[in-house]
Amino acid sequence: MNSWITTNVWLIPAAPILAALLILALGKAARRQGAAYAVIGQLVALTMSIFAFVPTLHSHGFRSVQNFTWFTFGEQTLRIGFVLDPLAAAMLVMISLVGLCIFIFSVGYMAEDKNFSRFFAYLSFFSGAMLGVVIANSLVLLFVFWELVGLASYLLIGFWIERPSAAAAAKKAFITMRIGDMGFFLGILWLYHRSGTLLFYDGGQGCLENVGLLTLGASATFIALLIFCGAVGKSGQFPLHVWLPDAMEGPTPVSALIHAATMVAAGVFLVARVYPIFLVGAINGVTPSLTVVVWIGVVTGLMAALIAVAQFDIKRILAYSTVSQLGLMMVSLGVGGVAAGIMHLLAHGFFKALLFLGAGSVIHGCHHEQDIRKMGGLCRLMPVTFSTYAIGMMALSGVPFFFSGGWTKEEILHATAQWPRSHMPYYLMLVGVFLTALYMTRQIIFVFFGNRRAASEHAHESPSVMTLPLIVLAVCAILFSVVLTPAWRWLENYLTGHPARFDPHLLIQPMIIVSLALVGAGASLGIWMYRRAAGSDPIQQVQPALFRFLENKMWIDEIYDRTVIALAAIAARFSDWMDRYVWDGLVRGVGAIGHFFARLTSDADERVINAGVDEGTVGAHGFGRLMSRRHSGQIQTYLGALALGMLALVLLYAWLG
Amino acid sequence: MLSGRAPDWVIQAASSLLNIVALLGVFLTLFALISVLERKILGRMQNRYGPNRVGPFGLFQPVADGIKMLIKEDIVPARADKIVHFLAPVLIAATAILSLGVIPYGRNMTPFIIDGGILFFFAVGSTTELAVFMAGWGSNNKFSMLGAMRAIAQMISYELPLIITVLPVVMIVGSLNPDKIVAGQSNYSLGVVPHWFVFTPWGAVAFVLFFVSGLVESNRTPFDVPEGESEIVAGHMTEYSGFKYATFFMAEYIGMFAISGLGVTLFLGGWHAPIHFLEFIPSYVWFFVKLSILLFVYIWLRGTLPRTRVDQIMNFAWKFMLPMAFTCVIAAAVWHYIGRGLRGWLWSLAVIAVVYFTLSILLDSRRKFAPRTYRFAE
Amino acid sequence: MSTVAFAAIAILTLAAALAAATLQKLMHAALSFAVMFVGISAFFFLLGAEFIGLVQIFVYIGAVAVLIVFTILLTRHDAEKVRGFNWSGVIVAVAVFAGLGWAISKTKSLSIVPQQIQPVTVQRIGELLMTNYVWPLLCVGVLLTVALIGALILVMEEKS
Amino acid sequence: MPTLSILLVVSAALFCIGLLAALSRRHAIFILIGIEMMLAAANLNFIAFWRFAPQPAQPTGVMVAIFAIAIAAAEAAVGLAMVIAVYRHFRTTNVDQLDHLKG
Repeated sequence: MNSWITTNVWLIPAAPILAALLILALGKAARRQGAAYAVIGQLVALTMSIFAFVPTLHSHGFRSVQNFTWFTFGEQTLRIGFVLDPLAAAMLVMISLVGLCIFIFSVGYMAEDKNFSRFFAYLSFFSGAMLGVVIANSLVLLFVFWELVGLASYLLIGFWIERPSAAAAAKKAFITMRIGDMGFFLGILWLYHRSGTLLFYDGGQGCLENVGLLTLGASATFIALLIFCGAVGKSGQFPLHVWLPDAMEGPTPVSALIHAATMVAAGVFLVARVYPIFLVGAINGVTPSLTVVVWIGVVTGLMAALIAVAQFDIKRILAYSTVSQLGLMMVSLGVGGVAAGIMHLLAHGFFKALLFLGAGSVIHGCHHEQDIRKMGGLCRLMPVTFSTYAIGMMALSGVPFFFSGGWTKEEILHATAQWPRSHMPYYLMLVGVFLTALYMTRQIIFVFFGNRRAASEHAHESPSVMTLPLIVLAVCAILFSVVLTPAWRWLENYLTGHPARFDPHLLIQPMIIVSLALVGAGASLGIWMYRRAAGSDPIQQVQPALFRFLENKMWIDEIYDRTVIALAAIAARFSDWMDRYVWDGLVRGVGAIGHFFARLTSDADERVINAGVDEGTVGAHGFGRLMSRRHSGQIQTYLGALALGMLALVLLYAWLG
Repeated sequence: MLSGRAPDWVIQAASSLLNIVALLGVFLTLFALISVLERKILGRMQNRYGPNRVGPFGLFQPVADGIKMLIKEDIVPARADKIVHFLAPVLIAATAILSLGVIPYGRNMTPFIIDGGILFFFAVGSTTELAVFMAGWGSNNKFSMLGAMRAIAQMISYELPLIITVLPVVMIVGSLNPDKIVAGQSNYSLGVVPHWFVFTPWGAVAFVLFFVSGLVESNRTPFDVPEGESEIVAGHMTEYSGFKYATFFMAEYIGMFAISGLGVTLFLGGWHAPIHFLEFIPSYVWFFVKLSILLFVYIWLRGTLPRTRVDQIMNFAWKFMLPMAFTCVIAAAVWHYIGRGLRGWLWSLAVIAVVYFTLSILLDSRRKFAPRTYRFAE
Repeated sequence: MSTVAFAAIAILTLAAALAAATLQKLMHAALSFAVMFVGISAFFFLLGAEFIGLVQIFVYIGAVAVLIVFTILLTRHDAEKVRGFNWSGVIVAVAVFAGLGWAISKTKSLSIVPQQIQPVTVQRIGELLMTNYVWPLLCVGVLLTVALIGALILVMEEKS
Repeated sequence: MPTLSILLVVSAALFCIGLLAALSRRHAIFILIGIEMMLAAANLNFIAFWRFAPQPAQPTGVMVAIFAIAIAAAEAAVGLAMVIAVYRHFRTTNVDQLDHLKG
């Protein structure tokens, strides 16, 4: 069974994609069946993922590669393949498990939607594409799935296509990601040009193995940065993060699937997957490309955390927190903590999906109200949602010891502190931790405590089909911390390929005090500041200018509007102007010349050779008739002409040869 | 003798002529015999005597019939296309006789040895359709034309299953050569069970399908719609009389012999004996015994079954025969790849059974073949 | 022998072809067309390509000729009415023939006699079809399916 | 056995007769008949070139002929279907009257 799945790992993404095709084939009416097929497809994927996960446990540094030739052109062969290693296996299990929870949640959340089955088809399609990204053993195959993920996210974000804002958000997401993908694609081409292969692992010949890496040389930096462009686009890093908050226009399960567990993680995953390219020519674990990754991550993390403090939309806060957390992961990857970054990615997948689904439950309960100022006092009305949400919030804030997010955040901070080049990222990250605790406390106080406000008057707890996934994810978010503790670095060792040992002395480390203090400070400040806030924000009253700056997302969208988009508009207007005046003028000029000659001829005709006019027109008319007869519309005439043409050709060849 | 001296082409021509003469002699005699036997057997089945006036047991009846046909007036309709009207019976008889040429009648007794003999058989056989059409069109008669159209429609429809049921045999033997196909069935298990293809599941089904398609191809009851006298007089033969009619009649019988002979070759082990120690009996005897049994079944069916309806015939061909024929191909492949043993036998039986039952459920014969309802006639 | 056979077949084929091209009655032309294919098959037999000859008879006489005849029948109201002959076509055809004939006679390397040859067996053709020519075979399969469906759709009754 | 050039002349003659049928006759079916003749002439050339090639030769000519026959059959089916469709639509098969492409 084990070896069977390791050699047929492609079956895992195939199951949801098959389900998607089946649902689309069944059509709109088959609502119940559609959902059932989607859930079954995901269940099959999860089962197979677990089966695939098992053999990677047995031997450390396990890697199973299945390569085959896609097509051959001339001397070149393009080979693609699938890989199963700890990184892929862990991602597979996380994606399919979180995906399954989200699927089940969606059954309840989308119950009244008229395009219910289409939604599940898209979800399945998305899930399959994402699973494909994880197991691809070739940049080109990864790129294909990557683009499929992009397409699926476009379809899902714009699922409520009748809303103009959703359509715009989908378009924005798609175009923004394309910008990053353009860089990614150039990176692929460059890599292929240098190394001649796009396979990651190929028995020592792959582009991530020694032979391949040696051929890269100095261009590795640029290739790495170009590939990183793709990751920036997909993971919502600065400066391409603008699509991610807007993408909240999609249904909440979509937000959970795309923005928590899977798609945005793809960027981080990509960097981790091609990490050897980033490491080419490293001195002390530092390369120019990794430095770029670190600073992009820091800027993104801090900026998003700041913006999150001033948002009122429950999902937007989570979206910015996602951006911020992804920045954190990027920093981790950049400073060399690959395992820590991936661990945080996995943990984040669980608790962020939990938070999004919790938010979905709240929105569902509040009759599709998303403004946290209108909620409040929900903790009595929605106890299950509240308790699971609180677990997610604490995991996200990084409360240590019991919650998975705490340990992984600790690991990342630890790795950042040891970065040889600068300590600045570490301090900035600490600020980020503080802000995270602050805005999560703010959100939870607004939503669940205080007086009931407009939207929460008639709130109700969600059905069990929605709360059950929440409970599962909450349990995961807590239990996951067991394999993350510094005392028993099981997951880290699993990912890096070392045997794990248990050492209880490492459980408490000095640095944990710092983050404990910061989280405590953030949370306390939050409670102190917002406890009396009734539908308005204290910062807004004290510092209206700063708040507006943050509320409007630092005016980045506006800056883009004024710069990039304005530039494009100017270019378009310029082209239009060129077309309208220059080219059109040219054409008109030529026309005028023609007109002039025509006038000349006409004058000459009328005045000079008036006598010859009759003769001339008769001749022209006759010639026209002759030509027109050639164009008789009759097939045989054409055929005859064809035969004569062939005859001419034959004679020509016979004469030449 | 002179054969050592004679030029090659003389020998070739002589042997070809000899072949042709032998073929014609044997099969024309058989035709005469069968035509009277059929009448006698049908008579038995219908509880009456058959022809018994001419000669001993009426055996000279065909001679009398022949003389009658020969001296009958040859009527050609005034508006008929004379040339086509004349050529049709010639062509139909010629093709029927030609297709006899590639069947191995016994050990080293194949008249024309052609590498693609089976293909030759069908290539020549397909010409029959054109001849039937010529007969129908050349007569310039509505009934002739309708009959010809019916005949061609059903012949084309059943040519597909006919040829596709031959495919598995060709696949298994790996040759289109009839001699090699017979050689492929020459072994015996334990000396008593011959390795004929009819004893494999796919072979049995293919044989039944082949036989039914053969019935249609030779326009025999229950598929004699093209010449159903209650509907369209005598189909494409309406305007033929005298010897031309006799030629059609003969061509039909010879076509029947040819298709039965091919069936014997493909599925019933050709000229091999059913039990190993009986091989001492001359091989052509076995061939003709098997052929006679098949011919008897033809006659038996004619005496038993009523005529089918046109739409039923067509539905049956496209909805049942064709899928089953394809199933035979797949079942033969399964049989081959599982190792031609008992396991392969059972697996290919399973394949056929699954398809058969699926088809029966899908077609839901009870509904399709329910008593006819009349919309206007009541 | 074979020169005689060749001449006989050539005369038969060309005569049948000419008849198919010029006979007034469409049905007669179609039947001459079938005869012409018998002649071409005979050529193939003579040249040692038995299989092609048989396939030619099978496809052209068994299928294409019947199809043509059916089409004539289905458009019969017109078949007798549409007559006439386009003499310019004759000029083109003769000119093409003259050009081709001149090119053939001018090429010296063509006046060769064939060597002894092993006739190409059905088995060899089958092996080639399943190995070297498997993609063309698949493509032809798809093409025939498409042609079948396309022809059916074309002749379906127009909804008015 | 005749030489290759005679065979080619025969096939050229066949081709030209096909051309004649396709060019001169008014009935649409004749065009199809002519095209089939031309294809058959081409097939004859394939086989002839294969037969006269230096031995031993790959049976490429035979294979091409097989595919040509298959494609010609498809062409005939579609072409005749078109004739019927055209007849239904315009009530004529006279190609002189089918000149909707007239410029």
